[in-house]
Amino acid sequence: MSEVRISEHPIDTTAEAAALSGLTNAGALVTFSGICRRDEDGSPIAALFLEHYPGMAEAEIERHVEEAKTRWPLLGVRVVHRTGRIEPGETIVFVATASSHREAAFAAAEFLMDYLKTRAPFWKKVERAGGSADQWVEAHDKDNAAAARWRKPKDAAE
Amino acid sequence: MSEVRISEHPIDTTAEAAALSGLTNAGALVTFSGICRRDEDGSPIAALFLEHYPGMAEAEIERHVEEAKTRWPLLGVRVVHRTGRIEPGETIVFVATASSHREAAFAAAEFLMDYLKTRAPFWKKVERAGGSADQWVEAHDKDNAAAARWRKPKDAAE
Amino acid sequence: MKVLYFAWLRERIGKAEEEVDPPASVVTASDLIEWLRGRGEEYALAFNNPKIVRVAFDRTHVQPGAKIAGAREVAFFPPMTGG
Amino acid sequence: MKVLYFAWLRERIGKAEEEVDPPASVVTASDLIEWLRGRGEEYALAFNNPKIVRVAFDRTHVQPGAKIAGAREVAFFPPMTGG
Repeated sequence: MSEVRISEHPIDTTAEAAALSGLTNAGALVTFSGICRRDEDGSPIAALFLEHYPGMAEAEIERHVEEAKTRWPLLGVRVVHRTGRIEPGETIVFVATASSHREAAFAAAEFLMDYLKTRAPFWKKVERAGGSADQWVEAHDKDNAAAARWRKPKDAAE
Repeated sequence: MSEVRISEHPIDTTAEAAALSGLTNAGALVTFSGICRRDEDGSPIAALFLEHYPGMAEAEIERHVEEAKTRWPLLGVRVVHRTGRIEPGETIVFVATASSHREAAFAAAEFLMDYLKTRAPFWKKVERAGGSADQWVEAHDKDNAAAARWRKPKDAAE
Repeated sequence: MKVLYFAWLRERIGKAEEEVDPPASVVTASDLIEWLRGRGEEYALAFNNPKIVRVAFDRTHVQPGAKIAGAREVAFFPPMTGG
Repeated sequence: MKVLYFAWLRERIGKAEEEVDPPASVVTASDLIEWLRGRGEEYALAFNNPKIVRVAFDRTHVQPGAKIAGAREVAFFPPMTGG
């Protein structure tokens, strides 16, 4: 049981987690919420604007959900990514994984987040408080390093 | 900001997570729910009964929460452990960690769960469906192995 | 062939998508970038550092050396920053 | 000295806690287990495999060789299975 959703509307993390909690025999449920911070690089922000590639974003996330399901014994996965204007304190992305085993639920949630950060076609723009020019967020090397740890030998050339 | 609670009452995971979500500048919120399964070792169960050592259980968890806060830059931690009779589908334990960084939030939640499993004075008894005798759950070697990976060189003799 | 631009590539070029008809000498994604750079200042600015531009053919990530042959939708975008 | 028993140790011994007054020759946690084993069949059964029994002094985990001196509350319990 898995669901991937991209939406401009605020994410109701309670309802999303509840959708997985009825699962037969899931002993472990891990959730991750990525939340819009009040500061970015040390200065306050008014909002983030999330752009995405419709069609490819869903497909790319679904592909990684399937990959996670082949790697770990998962009973349920849910990924919701918000787009558009997002204010500090609001949820940008929500990932939930359910399994009989906590190790699997934790690993799959981390794997999905690492891939979302580096492979899913979304781009963040920062709207600064005080009216200075908007800025596109730069990709972080540490996110690429985090994603690389899941790479299998056959992907090494990639 | 951290809170540790042991209670006989059902855990309201929504309210517990919400208590951390208002945190200043936490970009990452990880939650873990340990849920009573319908089966244990392949046969159905009617309920689990959780016994604990009052006083020591709280102190031991709080000690590990403090340890987690020295290891990772955490903005908030919440641990709630239920005791008494717990039926399938109900939450046994809930851990939430908030940080600016997802790596810290994930690592701290896993660390706390590994320690709860092996060092916090709680014991599970299985009440079988169909009236056969209750059985104490045996400790799992793999839980000890999971906890050992967090051990620092100075603890090696422990 | 339909070409899409995202994020600051879209902003610099001034459009989100367009139809293009490159000559037969344009074989790979890199070739297409070079060809687009010659279309005007806004393209030259958008592609001034081709190494950091990511490419997808028909909604699948590809390397710059990948052959375009058969692709109906080519997308160019900066390194991703979602999640 | 107050002694507490948990889980199947409590069930086998038939009580959750008691006051005991061991002789001076009982120095360590292991010594106390040996001494308790001599108090009756229920203790012998509870401590029939002393290696797997865990010990806490005043609500802190200790090793079997730890000295009791000064401890007001000694607890015995099986390996923990919480979380």
